[in-house]
Order: sequence, then C-alpha cells, then structure tokens
Amino acid sequence: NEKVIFGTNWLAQAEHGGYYQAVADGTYAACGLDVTITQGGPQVSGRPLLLAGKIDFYMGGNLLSAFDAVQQGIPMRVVAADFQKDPQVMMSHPGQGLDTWDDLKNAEQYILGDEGAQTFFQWMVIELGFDAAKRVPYTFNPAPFIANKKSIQQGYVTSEPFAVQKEGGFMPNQFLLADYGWDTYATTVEVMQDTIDKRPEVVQCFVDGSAKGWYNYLYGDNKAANDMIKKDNPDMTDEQIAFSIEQLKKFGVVDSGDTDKLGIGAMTEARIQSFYDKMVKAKVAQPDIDIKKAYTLAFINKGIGLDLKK
Amino acid sequence: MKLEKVAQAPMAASGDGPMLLALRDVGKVFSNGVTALSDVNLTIREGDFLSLLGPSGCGKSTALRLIAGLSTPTSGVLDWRGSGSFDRSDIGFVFQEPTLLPWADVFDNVWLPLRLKGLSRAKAAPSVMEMLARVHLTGFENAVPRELSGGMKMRVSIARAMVTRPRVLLMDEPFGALDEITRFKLNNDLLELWQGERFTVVFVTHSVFESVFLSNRVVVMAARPGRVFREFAVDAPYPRDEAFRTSPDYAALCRQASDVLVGAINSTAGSHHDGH
Amino acid sequence: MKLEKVAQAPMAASGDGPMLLALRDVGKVFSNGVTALSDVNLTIREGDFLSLLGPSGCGKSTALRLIAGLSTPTSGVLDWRGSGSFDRSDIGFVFQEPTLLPWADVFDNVWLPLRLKGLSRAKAAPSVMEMLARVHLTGFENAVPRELSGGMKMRVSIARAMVTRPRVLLMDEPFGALDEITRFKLNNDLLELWQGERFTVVFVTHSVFESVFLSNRVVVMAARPGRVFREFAVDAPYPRDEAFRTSPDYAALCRQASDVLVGAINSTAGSHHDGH
Amino acid sequence: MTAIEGHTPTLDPEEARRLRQERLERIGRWLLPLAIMILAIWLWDRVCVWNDIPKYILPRPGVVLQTLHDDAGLLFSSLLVTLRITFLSLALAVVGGVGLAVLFAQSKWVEMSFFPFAIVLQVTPIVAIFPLINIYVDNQTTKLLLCAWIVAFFPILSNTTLGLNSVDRNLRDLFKLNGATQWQQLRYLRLPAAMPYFLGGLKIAGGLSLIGAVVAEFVAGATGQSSGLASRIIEAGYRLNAPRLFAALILISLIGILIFLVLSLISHLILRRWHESALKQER
Amino acid sequence: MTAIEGHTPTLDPEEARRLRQERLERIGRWLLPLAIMILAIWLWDRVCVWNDIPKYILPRPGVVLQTLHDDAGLLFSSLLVTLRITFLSLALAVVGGVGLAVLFAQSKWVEMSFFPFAIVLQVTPIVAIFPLINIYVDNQTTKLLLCAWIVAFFPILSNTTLGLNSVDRNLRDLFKLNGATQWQQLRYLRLPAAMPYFLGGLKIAGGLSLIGAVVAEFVAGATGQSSGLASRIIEAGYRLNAPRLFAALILISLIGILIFLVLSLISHLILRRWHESALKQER
Ligand SMILES: Nc1ncnc2c1ncn2[C@@H]1O[C@H](COP(=O)(O)OP(=O)(O)OP(=O)(O)O)[C@@H](O)[C@H]1O
Ligand SMILES: Nc1ncnc2c1ncn2[C@@H]1O[C@H](COP(=O)(O)OP(=O)(O)OP(=O)(O)O)[C@@H](O)[C@H]1O
Ligand SMILES: [Mg+2]
Ligand SMILES: [Mg+2]
Repeated sequence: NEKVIFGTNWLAQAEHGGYYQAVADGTYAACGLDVTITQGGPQVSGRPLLLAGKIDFYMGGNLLSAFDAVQQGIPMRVVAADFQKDPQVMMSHPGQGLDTWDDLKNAEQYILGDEGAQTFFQWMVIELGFDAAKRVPYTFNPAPFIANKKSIQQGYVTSEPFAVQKEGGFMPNQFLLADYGWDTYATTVEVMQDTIDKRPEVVQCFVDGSAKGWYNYLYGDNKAANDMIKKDNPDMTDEQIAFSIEQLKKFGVVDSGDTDKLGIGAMTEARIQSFYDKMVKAKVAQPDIDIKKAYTLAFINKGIGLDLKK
Repeated sequence: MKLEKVAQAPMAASGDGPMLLALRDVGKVFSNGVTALSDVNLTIREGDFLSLLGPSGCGKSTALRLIAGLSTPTSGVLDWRGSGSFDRSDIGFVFQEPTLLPWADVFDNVWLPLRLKGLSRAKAAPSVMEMLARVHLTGFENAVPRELSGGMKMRVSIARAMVTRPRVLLMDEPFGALDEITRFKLNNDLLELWQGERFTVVFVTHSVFESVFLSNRVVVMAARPGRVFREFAVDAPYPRDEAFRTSPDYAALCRQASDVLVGAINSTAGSHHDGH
Repeated sequence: MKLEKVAQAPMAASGDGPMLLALRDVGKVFSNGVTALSDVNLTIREGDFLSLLGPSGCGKSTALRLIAGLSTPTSGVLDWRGSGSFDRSDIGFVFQEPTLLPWADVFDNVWLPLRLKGLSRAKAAPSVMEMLARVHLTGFENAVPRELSGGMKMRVSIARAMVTRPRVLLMDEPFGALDEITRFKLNNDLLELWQGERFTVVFVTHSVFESVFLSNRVVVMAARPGRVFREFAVDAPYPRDEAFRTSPDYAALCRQASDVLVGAINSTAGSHHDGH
Repeated sequence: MTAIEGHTPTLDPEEARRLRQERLERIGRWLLPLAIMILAIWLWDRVCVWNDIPKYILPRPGVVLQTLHDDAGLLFSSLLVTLRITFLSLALAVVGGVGLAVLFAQSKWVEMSFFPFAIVLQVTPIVAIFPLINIYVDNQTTKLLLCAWIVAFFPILSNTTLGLNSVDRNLRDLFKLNGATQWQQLRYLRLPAAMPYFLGGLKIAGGLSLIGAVVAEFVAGATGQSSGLASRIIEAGYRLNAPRLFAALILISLIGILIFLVLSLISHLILRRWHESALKQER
Repeated sequence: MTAIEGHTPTLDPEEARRLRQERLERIGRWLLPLAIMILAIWLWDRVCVWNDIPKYILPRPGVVLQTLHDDAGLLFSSLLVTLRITFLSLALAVVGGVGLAVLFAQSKWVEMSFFPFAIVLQVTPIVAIFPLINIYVDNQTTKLLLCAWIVAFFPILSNTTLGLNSVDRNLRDLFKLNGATQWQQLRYLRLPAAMPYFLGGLKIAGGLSLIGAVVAEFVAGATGQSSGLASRIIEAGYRLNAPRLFAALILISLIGILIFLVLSLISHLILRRWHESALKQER
C-alpha cells in the first residue's frame, strides 16, 4: 500500500472522526492507501508542509486559503469538502443584550484566534460592521470569555460551548456563522496539483475513503476511531466526543444539503462562486482570481458512501 | 639622642598625647589558615607619628586595616579610648595600591571624600587643587588613572587621603613608588603639616631612613607569625630638616634601626629564608 | 673611581659588549596629547646593567614598554642591531604593578612563562620552586594573589620574569615594595646571577643607592617632556658586595648621582613644582 | 586583663551589632525567602478569595497544590520531556555561545562579519520561521532543540564576547611578551578572565532555555505520548482546567528557580577563589 | 642620520607589517562584513535556485527585496508600531532591571527573597498567562508593554546585579572608611562599576525587547489599524504571502542589528575612557 500523510489542523478530536474511522477500519487500505494522520495544534501550521511536499493532504479550514493560493500562484487545490458548513460559531453570554446576531457587534471584546481574524472576521468587519479594534486574540483558553460577560468568542460548535458549559456553568448563545451568510465549505482536503496530475488514483482513494469514513463514523460503530483519537490526544474525553458528534449531526455540519444526493465531500461550482463573490465584495478576497484553479470537482459528487447511511 | 629600647608594653615611652587606641593581644588568622598577626600589643597616642617597619608579609597592612576598622581581629581587642567622640570617618587611609576610581578623573578622585561629606565641586575645588599641587599633579586634573604613571597614581591616592584633613592618617607605603628627591620633599611636607595640626599618623614603610626621619616612634615587626618585634622612640626634636637628614645622629639612628630590622628578619622562622 | 659624565650620545663610554639596541630620537606622544618621551637617544650593549633613574612621570615605564615592543614610538626608531637573531620572547619583564593572574595560584603564576613555552608542570617544577625560594616565597605555592601582601605579589612577579632565564631582563621598580634588608639581599642575588650569565638588564628604580650599587650605567631622565637628562658610567668593579655598599666611594657616587637627579628634577618645566 | 575588660564595653556596641547581624543574616538567608514565598502564596490565596475570582480564571493555591498532587504522574512525565529539551538546549547554547564568542574573539573582522547573523537569530520570531524548520528538519527532537537553542544562545555569546574583550591590558601584554600563541592566550588568559561574564550569561540562558523548550513545544506541537509541559498548558487552557494549567506553570517556575540556583552554585564554586562577586566578605 | 637610515631596514618588516595590517583592518572593518552579508544573500539565492525551492516556501532575496519596496508603506507603518513597543519596553526593562538590581544590591536578604519572583517572570510562557493579563489589563498598549517587558528585563537585572556585586574590595573599603551612605556607595561606586555589565545586559535586552514586542503582538494581538510587524507576519502566513512574510522578517532583523549597533555605540562612548572592553588599543 502506498504511504501517504494527512495533516489535520488541530489536535485529534471528533471533528476528524471520519478520517480516523477510515484508517481504523481499513477503508483507505482497501483502495491501496496506508494513511498516517499527523495532528496540528493551536500554534502549529501544517500547510507549509503540504506546499513543501512533506505531506500529501492537508485539512483546510475554509475556502479562503485556496483562493489565496491561486492569488499567490501556488499550485494547490481543494479536492473535497467534508464539512458542508463551517462549524465556527460566535458565542455570547445569555441575557447580556447580546442575544441576537445583530447584537453581537456591540460586545466589548471579540475574542478571536489568528486564523479567524484573518478570515471570517474580515468578512464580519466589512459586511456586518464589527469593530476591528475590539478584537483580542484567542489563545485557546476560554477563561477571559467567561470572565467578561460583555465579550463574545469564537469557537467550534463542537467544542467550546461544551467547555464553557462545563466550567462556566452556563450554555452560551451560539451563532453558527454558516447560518448568517458565511457559506464556505469547511474541513476541505487540500492537495498539490502535482499529486493530482501524477497520482490521481491516490487522491481518488483518499477522497472516497474519507467520505466512507465519515458515514461510518457518524452512523456506524465508531469505537475504533475514537480510541485512535484518544490515543493521539490523551486529554480527549468520551463525553466531549459524544457532545461533538451530537452537534455535528444537529447542525448538519457534515451531512446536509447537497450531500443527500452527491455524498459527503460534495462541492458545487455555484456555491463556490457565490462565496467568492461575497468575499470579493467584503474585500476579503482579491477580485479577478481564476477560482477554477482553486478546486476541482473531479473526485467528488459521485454519491460515494450513500449506501452506508443507515 | 639614642634609640630607646622599650619593652613590648602597651605604653610607649615617648608618647605625650592622651591615649587614642590600644591594641591588646590582637591576633588575626585568615580563613585560609594564615596567621597574619599574633599577640600584637600596641598603644597609639594622639599626635603620634608612628612607623611600622618590617619585612614583606609581616602583617603591616593587616594591622593598618584592623586599626581602620576594615577588618576585625580574630582575637584580642582594639580599645579606642576616646571612642565616644571618635568617628571612623575621620580616618584618612592611603592604601598600598592606589585604589582609584578608574572611571573618574584625577580631580574627581581627590574630590571623592569631600563629595561624600556633601561638598559641591565648586566648594571642594580649592582644597582639591591645593592637595594636587602639594603632590605635584597640577595640570593633570582631567587625566583618568590609566593615563597616569605608577607614581602619579599613588600621589593621587595620597592627595585623596589628606584632602579631608583627617584626625588620623593611616598610610601604607605611600611614598614607595616615588623617587628619593620627591619623596624627601613629600616627607618634609608631611612633617610640616603634622607639626602644624598634630593629627595622628600610622605610617607603614619599608625604608629605615624614612621611618627614622619621620616618626617619634618606630615599631619593628617580624613575620611568621606577624608580631611586634621591638618598639622604640626616636628622640630627636622636631622640626627635622635637611640638616637632620645629613647629621651623624640620624645616620647612627638609622644604622641601629637597621640592625633591629635585621634582627627581626633573622628571627623569622626558618621558612622565610628556605631557599638559601 | 668617579662618575664619568658622558655627553648625550647614543654610545655609552662603559659599554663593552656588542651593541644590542639603540633608541634613536625616539619620541612617544599618547593619543591624549601627553608627550611621554621626546628625542631619546640611548644605546644598550649586550651584558649592560643599565639603570633608569628619574622623577615620577618622566617616562621610565614608557621607555621600558617601548624596548619590550609593547608600545611603538611615535617618532624615531628602535634599532635592534642583532634583530636577525633576537627573539622578543627572550625578554623578561617585571611590570611596575604585579600583574598576576588573579585566578591562578602562586605556582601557576610563576609557571606561566614556561607553560607557554610548552613545559609541563612536572618539568617546570624545579625551576619554579627554585625561583620561589629565591624570592622567599617557599610555602606559598598554593596561595592566590588576593591572599598575598603587596610585597609578596611583587616577588611573585619577579620570580615569573626570571624563571625563563631571559637574555634581556626589563624591570620596572621591582624592589620598590620591599623592605631594605630583603631588597639588599635580592640586589645581591640579582647581581650574582647577572655576573654569572651576563644577560642584559634595564632596571627602572627610584633609588639612587640602588642604581649606583647595581648598574654599570645610570641614565637619569627628566620630565615634561620625558627625556634623557644625563647618562653616566659607574666605574666600580664587580662583584660588588656589602663592602662596596659601605665604602666611601659608593657614598660619594651616590651623592653625585643624587645631585644629578636634583638637577634633572629642577630642570623640569616650572609646572612640576607649581604648587610651591 | 581586668583593665581590658573594663574597656570592652566601649567597643561592644559596634562589635556586638556586627555579630548579631551576622547571625541574623545566616538565619534570614534561608528563612526570609521562604517566609516571603509563603506570604506571596498566602496573598495569592487572599486575592482569589477577596475578589471572588472563579477557579477557572485563577485557582487558589490550595487547589493548584492538590492538582499538582493528583496529576503528579501526568505532569511529571511531561516535565521530564521538557527538562530533556531544556538541558540539551542549554548545553548546546553553551557550546554554541562560547564557540562563537571564541571565534569572534579571534579578530574584529570575524566579529563584525558574523555578529549580525547571531543578532538575526536572536530577533527572529520562532513562530514565524518554524514552518521552514518544520519543512527541512525531520526529527522532532532536533526541531525542538533548534528552537530552544535559538532562544537561549545569545546571552552566552554576548556576555562571553564581552568577557573575552575585558582582559586586563597588562596581562595581555605579559602574554604577548612571552610569545603566547592565540590559542594559549585564549586558554590561559582570556577564557579564565571571561569566566565571570560567561557565568552571568549562563544564568540568563538557563531560564531562557527552559522558556525556549516550552515555546518550542508550543510551536512545534506535541506528538502523542511525548508531550511536554507546553502541551499540558495548551490542553488545560483549552479545557478550562485552570488548576492543572497553573500546576504546570508552578512546575515550570520551580524548575526555573532550581536551574538558577544550580547555576549560581556552579558559578560560586568556580569563582570563589578570586572574583569579587563570589568572594566571601572576609573582614 | 644616514646611519639610522642604514639600519631602518632591519626593523622595517615588523613595522611595515603592522602598518599594513592596520590599514587593512580599517578597510576590512566595514568592507568585510558587507562582503559576507552579500555573500550570504547570494548563497540564499543560490540555494533557492539549486534546490528549486518554490517562492511560496522560501522566496529568493530579489523577490523579497521587491516586496520590501512594493509594500514599503504598509510594512513601515507596521514597523513604527513595533518599534514604539520595542523602545518603550526596553526603557521599562532598563528601569525595571536596574531598579530591581539596585534593590537586590541593598542586602543579600532582599536578593534571595525576591530574585525567585524575577525568575518566575522570566520563565513563565507569556502565551500561558496572557488570558490573565487580558482579563485584568484593559489598555492594549499596557498589555503589549507588559508582555514585551517580561521578555526583556531579566538580562538587565541579572547582569546589573552581577556588576553591582563585582566592585573592587579596596574601593568598597575606601567608601566605607569615608562614611559613605548606602546611597552614595551606590551612586558613586557600585553603579559606575556595574556599567560594563549593565551595558552587556542592555545589548542582550535590546534584541529581546524587539522579539518581545513581536511576541507580545502575536499573543496580545493588534487593534485594527495599528497593527505591527507581527500582525503582518501572521497575515502573510495565512495569506500564503511568503515574500511579504520574509520582507517583514528582514525588517525585524535589520532593526535588531541596528539596535545592537546603537547600543554598542552607546556602550563604547560610556566606557571608552576606562574599561578594557572599549579602550582603543594604544601601543
Ligand atoms: N585576604 C587574605 N587572605 C589570606 N591571607 C592573607 C590575606 N591578606 C594577607 N594575607 C596574609 O597575611 C600576611 C600579612 O599580609 P600583609 O599584607 O599584612 O603584609 P605586609 O606586612 O603588608 O607586607 P608587604 O610589605 O609585602 O605589603 C601575609 O602572609 C599574607 O599572605
Ligand atoms: N596610556 C597612557 N595614556 C596617556 N598618557 C600616559 C599613558 N601612560 C603614561 N602616560 C603619561 O606619560 C608620562 C610618563 O609615564 P610613565 O608611566 O612612563 O612614567 P614613569 O617614569 O614610569 O613614572 P613612575 O615613576 O611614576 O612610574 C606621564 O606623564 C603619564 O601621564
Ligand atoms: Mg602591605
Ligand atoms: Mg612607571
């Protein structure tokens, strides 16, 4: 089997469940791949490894980096989008006058990580009138958010609300960005053009395997995958995993909309174009990018794995 | 005029002022085990000009530092009789090495003790310049120590010790690095000052001639362990001048002192001359 | 026996060895504008025992550093006649200050020059111990400099300079910090060695007595600017011993040398005695 | 001797004061720091209580201590990982810093030519260049070491260079006169003379290599089992497990203090025979 | 004089060699570092070309230079923001470091009691305690300064403490004899004597306060328009704009070198009259 490496953008968690599932139950192996998953982390940037050819696939957060790659003349493409919705939420304290999406911009502090600040926050500033000066970095410790009732904080719908509820003792308001116009695909699979050209079968296998993995993880027996996750990230708890999976399902992050017919990983040209146009309008992306170079639909939308959904 | 040999008693025959300080059975053992001083008994009277004479390493500097309070004896006591009224900052000290502030120029180095007493540059300037003139360093106010010759550094150090007109002046071989002519001149100057103001001087020297010329009492020390070998009064009248220096009396006194010193050196435990 | 006054010529009357070094019109102006030496002409012959005598600050140390190559003249030249065969590392130098390695003990400090020549501790030990005995420091091998008295440090420095048996020995007031008895002893030792091996010595001293006792030629320098004031031969035969030291001839020579020195000091531009 | 006894009182006050002070100092030297430490911890506790600070923001010291005890196994195995990188990088910093300083001391040319590169290394944010390191260095330990080394080597280099250039002029002349080779001058004169400066730099680098090891792990991420204290801190922060986060911080602080004490002791032992900064006050 | 001329050749070689070397050194002092710098840049370029490194991983120096020129406005306004924090925090580090050192110098007690806290500050990873700072400090500049200060103050503290303790014993005795107060001893003796050590610490802290300013911004973030170089680096990193990232890094490096040169000059001017490390070789 051909050895390939997939780099995730965070420590092992349920949001990576599909890939671990495919490794654990031999789905990748079945089409000839020996996949190694390397974790990312709060301060760890894996994309340069992809660019330098040290890893074969990288988990992108959203589509913006693909646009940037085209802009910078980097031959990198998105070949699949395993999350139909970005699980990114903004959280606020209930009952502080920050209970609606439109209220959020009135918060005292926006606690946002660097990546968020460079992507969706730009859009929030220009499109929705958030105040750039109120941003404070999120060092992946929610304590400042809990301490300041007038603050809002970013988070994954699958993680932060859980931590806040557990330690802060309240369930924060959650606003899924995807529901307010941030309609990017998320958890994309990024590949160098070179790999697509020279080893299309490897890409195909990985994309298909991941889709099947996700179906199995969400709807099948995911114990093996969870064990792997907990091995890679010893601090992960079953409780957290359960919460995450529940949220993934509840918000239709992985499996909703187009995936009904096209299968997990689906992307459509129209939606990408519409997101791009929105980003150009928000001055987050440069105009005149040939976004066709940012992705390829050659490996997806084939309904792979639909049969696994029970 | 003759050398009056005195017993090793705390009282010196020639003292005439009131007692200032008595060292009683003073001993000093350094932490590395070297006994620098042992059973030293010595009385210093106000107005004394006392010379410490002795071979290298016999504890002269150690004794001076004890007197100045820079070091404490490991046995025995220092008895400052007038301690009620005596302030240690009224001591002038010329270290064996020049000990100048390397970053300060000559003027500032001499100004230092006055500055520490709160005198401004302008207020201190006359005294400082006068002392610099006395040690022949007029014109070098702005030189820093590394630009001075060895003897010049020592002279700065002397000027610094005397600029405060201290009541007690402790000098550790102050003129050792000076040529004989300048040395004679400074000897005369020092004596003149001393006669005028009658401060107390404890003067370490290697020169028999110098000790006899200057002091009213000479204490000869011996080494291994450092101790007082003999103490005697120099009963020549002051003022002492060039005439005294060329007098046969002076030569005779020197010869006798020399003999005592030879005795002190020979009394040193064998090790001192091991190599011979 | 008398002082033979010599013109300020590069050749000294009493030299008998081949010429070793000639200073020709040598001048040294420091970067701060001080003229330390001006128009110095001096010839040193192999086997000379030459004393430099002069007031403090007249440029003796500067001259010695020039000769050692530690400093370069700003005018004039140093002419090492035999430079083809002369190796600068064959110079022994006693600095005016002890200049010891503060972290090394006495043995290691004296061993240093031999160590730099590649001698192991064991190989060097006999020479080192012999030199230490000569300067009466047997038993202090393991003391570090800060545990020594001023005179002891200087003696370590002397031992270090002589342990290599250098062909040229430059000494800057080596015995200034020693009592007269020890000093006489070391004077005798040095002379004995010199007579035995006939190395060349340039010896800076402040003591007229010492210069006359030791050297075959005395160069008296004057200050402001530093220059050779007068040079004369001491035509007394070697070996010179205690008898010579007490002879009237010696006294006469000393008196004459003293007069020359007084002349040199008085010839100094007014500033020197400004303060008086 | 009665006469003496009669006089002793006149000098007793001064002497007695000194003796008393000495005794006090001997005790105070250890007791006072401890007392202050305890006071600080008590204050921390009080601040938490008075201001009602919730434990997920700043846990009370008791809670942290409890966690330190409960999570001892986890924390100490992480500590070992971090310590390993710390000591290795400190060793490398010594070798690199002294090596470069010696090189620079050879000639003003070399110093002026290569010092800029050392400065570039010092001021380059590791976060920014880590991707490059990540691409071209494969071994995880090597990556961590490189990062920690970059953080720690400069103080040693800078201080040692200063020390090598601060040699007494007369001693330098002495070596020149004796025809010492460059190497001999270095070995017997400049290195010993630079010791106090080097050891000063070492004390700074000790703490820096610890922080460097932590930062390196932050940046480089942890690989599974071999995660050090940084990973614990990130994880604890993310999980809002403040007691564990502070327990890890306390561990780092304790190690920092320990390293400093050990380096101070080493420094004292090396210098105590001759350098002012280490000499006992002998009076 | 002809006789002299006749002899000059015998010493010419030595003297001429010295003169030649001096002239060479004067030129080389500036030329050589420049040449080496250029060589290094050329090597960087060659490495990129030989290994076919794509510009989005390691851009060639020409590209970076071009970006430096094209993005000059953006980069320089960010640079000013970073420089402001750098200098402020350096100033604070000097005040804090020297202040603490002076405090510690008052007594061994104080030193032993409070040095541990300084070490704790030095070794605490800013990332880990930033949430706390963030909660209790409101002003953005204050946050940045605090972070940068924590990074920079320790070398000054440590070196100055060492310097204050390295005063020549005899000089200390001299002051004691003259009845100097603690304050006078500090003012006229210990502080001047500690100067070389302090300035050595300052040179280390110069670079650290720059890196501190950058790290502080990484951690504490920038507020909108007033973003410094760290924000540029993060942004360029996310936007995969490697040329701009390296342009920012180059700027930081240049500033680091500049700060070092300025501090070296200051150090030289202060010490040149007396300290070995700054004395001109006068022969
Ligand atoms: N700090 C010290 N530690 C240990 N031993 C010391 C110390 N200072 C001096 N000694 C020893 O004490 C003895 C006396 O030293 P001291 O300096 O008093 O001699 P001295 O009479 O002044 O000699 P000199 O004329 O050479 O200056 C010497 O043997 C010396 O080795
Ligand atoms: N490094 C220097 N920079 C500037 N001037 C100096 C320097 N060294 C010496 N001088 C000056 O040069 C002159 C001669 O100094 P030198 O040390 O040669 O005198 P010296 O004859 O050895 O005196 P002493 O007997 O006092 O040692 C003095 O006026 C001194 O101020
Ligand atoms: Mg002495
Ligand atoms: Mg001299």
